[in-house]
Amino acid sequence: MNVASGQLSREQAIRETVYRSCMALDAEDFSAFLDLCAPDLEYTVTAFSPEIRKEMIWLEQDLEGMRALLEMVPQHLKRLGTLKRHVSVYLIDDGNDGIAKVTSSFIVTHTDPQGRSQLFVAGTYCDEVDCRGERFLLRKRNAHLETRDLGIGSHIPI
Amino acid sequence: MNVASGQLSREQAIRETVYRSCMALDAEDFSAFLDLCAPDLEYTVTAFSPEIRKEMIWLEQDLEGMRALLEMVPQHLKRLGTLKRHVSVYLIDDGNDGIAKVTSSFIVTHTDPQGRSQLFVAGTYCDEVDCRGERFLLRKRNAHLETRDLGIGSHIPI
Amino acid sequence: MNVASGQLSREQAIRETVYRSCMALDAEDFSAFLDLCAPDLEYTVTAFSPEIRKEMIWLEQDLEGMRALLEMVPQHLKRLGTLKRHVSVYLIDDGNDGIAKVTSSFIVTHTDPQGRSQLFVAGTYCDEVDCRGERFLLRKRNAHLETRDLGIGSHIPI
Amino acid sequence: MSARNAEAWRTLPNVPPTHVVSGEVYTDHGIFVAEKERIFGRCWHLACHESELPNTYDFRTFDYVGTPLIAVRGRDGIIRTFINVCSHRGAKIIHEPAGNAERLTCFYHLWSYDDRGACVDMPRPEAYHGVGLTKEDCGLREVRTEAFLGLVFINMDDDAPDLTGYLDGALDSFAPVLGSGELEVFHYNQSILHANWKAWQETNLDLYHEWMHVLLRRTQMKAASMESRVVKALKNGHTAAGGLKASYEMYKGMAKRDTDMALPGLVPDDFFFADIWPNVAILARGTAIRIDVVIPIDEQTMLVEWRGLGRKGDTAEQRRLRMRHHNQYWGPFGRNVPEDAFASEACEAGFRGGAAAYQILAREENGAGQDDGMMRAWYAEWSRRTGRSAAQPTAAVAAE
Amino acid sequence: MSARNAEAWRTLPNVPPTHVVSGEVYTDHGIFVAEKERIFGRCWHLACHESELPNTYDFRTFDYVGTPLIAVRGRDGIIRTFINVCSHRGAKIIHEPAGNAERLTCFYHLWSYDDRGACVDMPRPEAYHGVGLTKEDCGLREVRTEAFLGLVFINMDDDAPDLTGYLDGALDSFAPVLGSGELEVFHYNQSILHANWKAWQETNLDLYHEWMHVLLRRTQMKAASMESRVVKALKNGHTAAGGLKASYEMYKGMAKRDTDMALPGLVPDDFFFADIWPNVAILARGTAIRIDVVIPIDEQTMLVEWRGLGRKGDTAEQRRLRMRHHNQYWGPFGRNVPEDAFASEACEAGFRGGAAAYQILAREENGAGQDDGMMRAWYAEWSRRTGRSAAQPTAAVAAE
Amino acid sequence: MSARNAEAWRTLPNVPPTHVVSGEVYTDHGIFVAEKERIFGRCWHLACHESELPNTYDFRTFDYVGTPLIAVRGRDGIIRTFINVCSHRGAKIIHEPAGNAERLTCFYHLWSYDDRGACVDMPRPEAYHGVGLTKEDCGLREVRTEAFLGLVFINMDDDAPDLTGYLDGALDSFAPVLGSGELEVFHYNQSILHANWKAWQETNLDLYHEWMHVLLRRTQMKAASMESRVVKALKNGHTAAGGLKASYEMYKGMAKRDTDMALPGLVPDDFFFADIWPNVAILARGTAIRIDVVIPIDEQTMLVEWRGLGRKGDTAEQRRLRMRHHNQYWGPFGRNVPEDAFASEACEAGFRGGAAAYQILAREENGAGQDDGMMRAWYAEWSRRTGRSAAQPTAAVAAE
Ligand code: FES
Ligand code: FES
Ligand code: FES
Ligand SMILES: [Fe+3]
Ligand SMILES: [Fe+3]
Ligand SMILES: [Fe+3]
Repeated sequence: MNVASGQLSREQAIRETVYRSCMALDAEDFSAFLDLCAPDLEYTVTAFSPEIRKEMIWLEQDLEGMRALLEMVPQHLKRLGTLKRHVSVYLIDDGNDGIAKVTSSFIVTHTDPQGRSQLFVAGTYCDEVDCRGERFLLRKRNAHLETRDLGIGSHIPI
Repeated sequence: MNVASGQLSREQAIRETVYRSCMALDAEDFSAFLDLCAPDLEYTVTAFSPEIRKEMIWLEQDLEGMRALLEMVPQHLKRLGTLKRHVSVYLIDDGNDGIAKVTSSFIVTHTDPQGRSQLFVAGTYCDEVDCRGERFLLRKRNAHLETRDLGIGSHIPI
Repeated sequence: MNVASGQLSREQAIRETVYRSCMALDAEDFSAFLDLCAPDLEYTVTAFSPEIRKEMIWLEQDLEGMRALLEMVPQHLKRLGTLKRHVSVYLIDDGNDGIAKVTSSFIVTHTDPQGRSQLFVAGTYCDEVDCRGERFLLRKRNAHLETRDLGIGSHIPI
Repeated sequence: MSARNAEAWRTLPNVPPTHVVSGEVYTDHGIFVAEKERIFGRCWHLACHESELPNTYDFRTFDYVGTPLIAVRGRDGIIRTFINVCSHRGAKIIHEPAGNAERLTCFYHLWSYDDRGACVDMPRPEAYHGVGLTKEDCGLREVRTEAFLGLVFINMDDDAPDLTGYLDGALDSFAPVLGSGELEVFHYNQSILHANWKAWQETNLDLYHEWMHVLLRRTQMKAASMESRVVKALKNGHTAAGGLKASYEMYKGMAKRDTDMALPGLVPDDFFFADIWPNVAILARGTAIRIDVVIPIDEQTMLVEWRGLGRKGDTAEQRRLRMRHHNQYWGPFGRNVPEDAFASEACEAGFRGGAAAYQILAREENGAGQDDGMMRAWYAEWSRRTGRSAAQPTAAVAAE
Repeated sequence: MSARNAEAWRTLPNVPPTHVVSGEVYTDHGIFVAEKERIFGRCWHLACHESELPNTYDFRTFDYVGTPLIAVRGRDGIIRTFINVCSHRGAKIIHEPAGNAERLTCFYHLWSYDDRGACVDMPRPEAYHGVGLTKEDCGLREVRTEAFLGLVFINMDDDAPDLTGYLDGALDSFAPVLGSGELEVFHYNQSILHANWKAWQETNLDLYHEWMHVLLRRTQMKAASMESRVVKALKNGHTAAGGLKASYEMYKGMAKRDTDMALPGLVPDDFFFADIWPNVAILARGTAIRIDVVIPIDEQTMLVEWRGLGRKGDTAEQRRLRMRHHNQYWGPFGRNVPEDAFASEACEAGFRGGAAAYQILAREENGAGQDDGMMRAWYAEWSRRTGRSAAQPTAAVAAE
Repeated sequence: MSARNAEAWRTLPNVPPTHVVSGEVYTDHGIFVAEKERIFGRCWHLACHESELPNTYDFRTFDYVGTPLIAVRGRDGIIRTFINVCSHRGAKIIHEPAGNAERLTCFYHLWSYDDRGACVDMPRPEAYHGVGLTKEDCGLREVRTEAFLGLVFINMDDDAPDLTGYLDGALDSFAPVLGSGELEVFHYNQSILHANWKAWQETNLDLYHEWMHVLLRRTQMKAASMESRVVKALKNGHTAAGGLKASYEMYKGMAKRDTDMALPGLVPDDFFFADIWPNVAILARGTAIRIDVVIPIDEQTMLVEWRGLGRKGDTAEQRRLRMRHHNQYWGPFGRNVPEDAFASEACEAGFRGGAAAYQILAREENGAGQDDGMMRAWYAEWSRRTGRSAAQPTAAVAAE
């Protein structure tokens, strides 16, 4: 057991940046989420349509856009129940420039108000974590969805 | 590749304590599970009811209670098939006191006797791992469930 | 934050070998998959039948067998849509012989051509990663399936 | 005779018709339709406990056999229930299980209803004036609501007899505890079970099935004599059982329950229960009360709601212990209720495809021990309500 | 009057029968069967946009009310549609949503069809000669296909009037943009929604529901006067609305749309739409067009397809911006369409179990503002096609 | 003629009515009900192989068209089958797929049955004496069970002719291998497939479909001449095919099978099969035997069970190789069976919504090559059993 207590490895700190961002969205704690984001955030949700054979960008926001969007969520009529992002960080490409490219696999489950859960979306996150500051920050996320039928959709980004 | 072969990082050892506890419950190998638990174990399963707007504790056991409960499982009429806890350790807060607080996301699948699997429960583990001894031990677990409709329920803790 | 930028821990490198192999199969990028395999690859898919109370080997291939099998996939009439292996590495037993035994939990989701996803298979990988060379390679995999009803089955190994 | 052939298997046993129930009551679609109309359309149904709506404008929503309902505590303190559906274009109005709202505002076009179900606002109402429609025409559908001992019941039938007459004393044994005003719901969960709804009621009415539960074999069967039990068939199909005791310490890992945890009017090792026809069971162990409500979804699927009631004034420590008392028997991870749920689904598996022809309710123990009298009483009321013999339910149907 | 009792709730309001629609149109199985036959078996259906089949031998497959279809662009450039089912043993032939194939070869026994639907090859055909069967007998079933303004329509009824007559000018307002030849589909998604298919059309026809959308309350309701709106009932049940405007910058996080992003013939803040009976809506905002097509699956389930159309010649940057314009309102993560989907499912929840008796379509604003005229026109055609009054649809059915 | 219009598509081809099967046989509910009663209620059904119950008191449970069954090897070594449902209150008794139990004890009230189906114990039985009920009245329902060549068949019809007469020599070609006493089941899996149950049988009866399998195109089509094949229609709807060969080494990654792996009475490159009406196929390749059993769930859903049989005395190495031989063709990750399953579901997709009107079974090759004779024979028996013409199955139904 070669790492002393009380220390977080850099790799784990990178992973936790990704995981915390998902936990914040799960909890709909948007200010916690925004607090984890770098000022130059680029957030996209994409999917490929085999019907029209084209890649689609279903959501694209920078930090200000994300802030505005999340601020308005409570005024919208949104999907009932809760979403839970179940993520596994796969690859960490920790570049010499202090930016780590992180690839993760995710499954999102939806639990309805009656407490019944089902698989909602499966996909892959391709993220960048900015490791240059005191705190590691989410700088870029592409959520690429396998699932394209989202039922009534979602006001909250995946 | 900076870590020598044959060594397990402290972080991974912490993770493995969580994972092994789940594998033991999956296998219904209760003695293996109990062997991973610290003497001061606190195990709770909780859920929030939006119907009565209250947090509920659905199961609460210390080590002796857990031992008694698991010992009696074979005499009960329990859910058929197998459960599989699919866990991803998210956060490791490795305190200076030798106690690591570990947060994990989990999905449990149920496979019926005919071999068909479905999502059973989604939730979050908030664990404490005692890292002070030769072996790391599970000292505290709160399994907080998103899913509240568990069908016929379960004699084995999640 | 005790690990310098730009370095990948040995443990993470082991994990990534497992994860990359799954991502390559997800993408049906078979040459990428084979490129991750050691020359002495042993790949098995197993399941236990409670009906006949026997362990079954549903697929068994060495590297050449796997190459031949994957090469022929495009000529077969295979399941539509995409599979996504959602994996969490649990245990890393990094032996002194340069072979790491890795245990992972997995859930595979299937997304049909209309973009609807569902749980396809749950199971456990017991892998061996050969860490002796420049690149870490998958040397052994046993995919043990909990799920035994695979619908129409799969031409691509899980 | 040992095993039976097809003909013998299908032949009703030579017992009184009151002592046998055909498998068709689980599976026949016509029976299910009749149950929805004649039973669930006319009987009082336990919607919730008043502690779920402690404050003015608190609401609870729930689905009752396909009808979305909402119970609201009005500014006068009275709980009223409405069909939770908008008068305008039929949308379900409120979607949260519980909350607080002075006005119920439909999300779709913002029509708004007050705590009496009156439509009090709509955007641009003048467009309806051409055809003479005003908000006065657009009130919600109110559903009869009456409370008894803190239990809030509803009835879809505007002409049904009132609740007190319907219950007719069936909850007398619960009056001290339920009527104490000191109780609140601390536990709620619900499950879809894959069985006909009556299978759940049977688990509650069938004393003989304590053989299934290792927990009851240890804590209950010897805690009091079989002879001291009292099984009663009451009016309107209701039933009750008493004279049972529990020795909790007989099951490893459980402990005797202390007197200071007892609920008002109860002693810790008491166990008694009542069944309110058609779909409610109330069980009292000394330190916690469980209430089951079952609703059919289709012939082979039901929704069961479980509530746990305890003392409002519990300290945090007491509440934690009370949850444990409740849940070690009755929670989703309890030792008992999951077995009952298993049994319900196992009976469904027997009846669904017609493999089982009937079930036998022929135990006679003079209203003590493990007498099947409660089940027979329940099915007698079922026969009266549906106009069908439970033994031969598709033979002929009596008019109402 | 405030709340209503059961009888008052079930009584149709005192408005013209054209102004009220019974809940039965959502739930009655006989009505659903009639809709499949009389509506979906006879009306023109928008299958795809011609840009989805840009090249010779490109194909698109889709399911139309249970029938697998395939549209193919032939070597003559003409798009034809066939039932995507093999003449031999009935297998669905092509399983990918889109692709390119000179011949459609059935995977099962390798029978092969050309771009005209002729069976041009089968292995070992001589085994059929004994009974006189040859590949000439084995062509695919061709389904009538006509294109208008780039929209490819099909009709299962070989005797239906032609497409131009059917549309009868309903798409006139779209002619400049759709007829420009400069458009292509850049967005496609589909969802199963748990509601009767008509609930989706209602969201598109109901101007009054802009109250639901905070986005429309901010960007649309004050962008132009209610009086300037024009709501039109056209021939054959089609409808159209115009005179709407959008002030995009009024919603935080959105921006005014620049003129250089406008599609041919449109200005950026334009908003108008047309509804092609029975199941298509086409909506034009200045910089993107949305097309909805809805198909029933059963009484309480539908499939909705959403397409987004933009300019073929977009730069990468323009395309990215256009996707954003489209998706911020209309994508699966948009602010509007998920609310419409929510509303559809909420109405279904009201009607499914019979809780809601009817919906009111009684707004009269002289064809402006938030007049319900489009919905009334849609149901008038529904009545004509099904031979049933929408207010009392199970009362009596007119012969065709 | 190339493509066809609606009328031509629906018109039956000009071939004998024996050579065409209407799509209605897949979709009509009345036909499904008739199949359950007239076919599955009366024919012998392969429940398991005797090696699945090697020891006294071994049991196997399974579901047969909605009826839970349990096969038990009694203390006399004989396998008997019972409805796995309790005589008391109808619960399914045993829930594990396989096990060993001297007595079958129902979990619910602990009634207990012996290996002959006699009820031998119940708690507190005296409570039934008042109405004269004793455990002697409460035996299980025994279902007729007969074994042939190690195959255990059951029949729900107490009056059906016996198994030997039913099979009438159809398994003669399998007698050496199945009758050797040296076989055991080493592979079992089951899947729900989304297709009518007959679609699975069709994949097994249709020789022409080897064109679908690249594996068969390589290893089978040229391994022996088409003329050397023998396709036989036997009594009672059974069929058999022989004269096929396999050149395994022709598929990359596979190898010639060695003689020492051959099962008793077989040579390694042999391939022949028999189909036992209505729902069993037995396929022998030299080193492994596959047995399929298909059971309908509803019109559009089936359960298929696949077994693999090998030599009991295999070394571990031989067993591993035998599993490979079996699974490379036939396992869930095999090259062949997943394609057959795909095909079944693709035909269902064609028939389900009525898109396909019929299928053509008109290949005549003098009982060799790729003759459709086996399918025609199968449907001839289907017509005889159901009293319906397969070509026009809803036209008129013959009495039994
Ligand atoms: S449906 Fe409720 S306001 Fe219109
Ligand atoms: S079903 Fe298409 S070729 Fe036979
Ligand atoms: S149901 Fe089997 S013992 Fe009662
Ligand atoms: Fe019980
Ligand atoms: Fe809208
Ligand atoms: Fe095949």
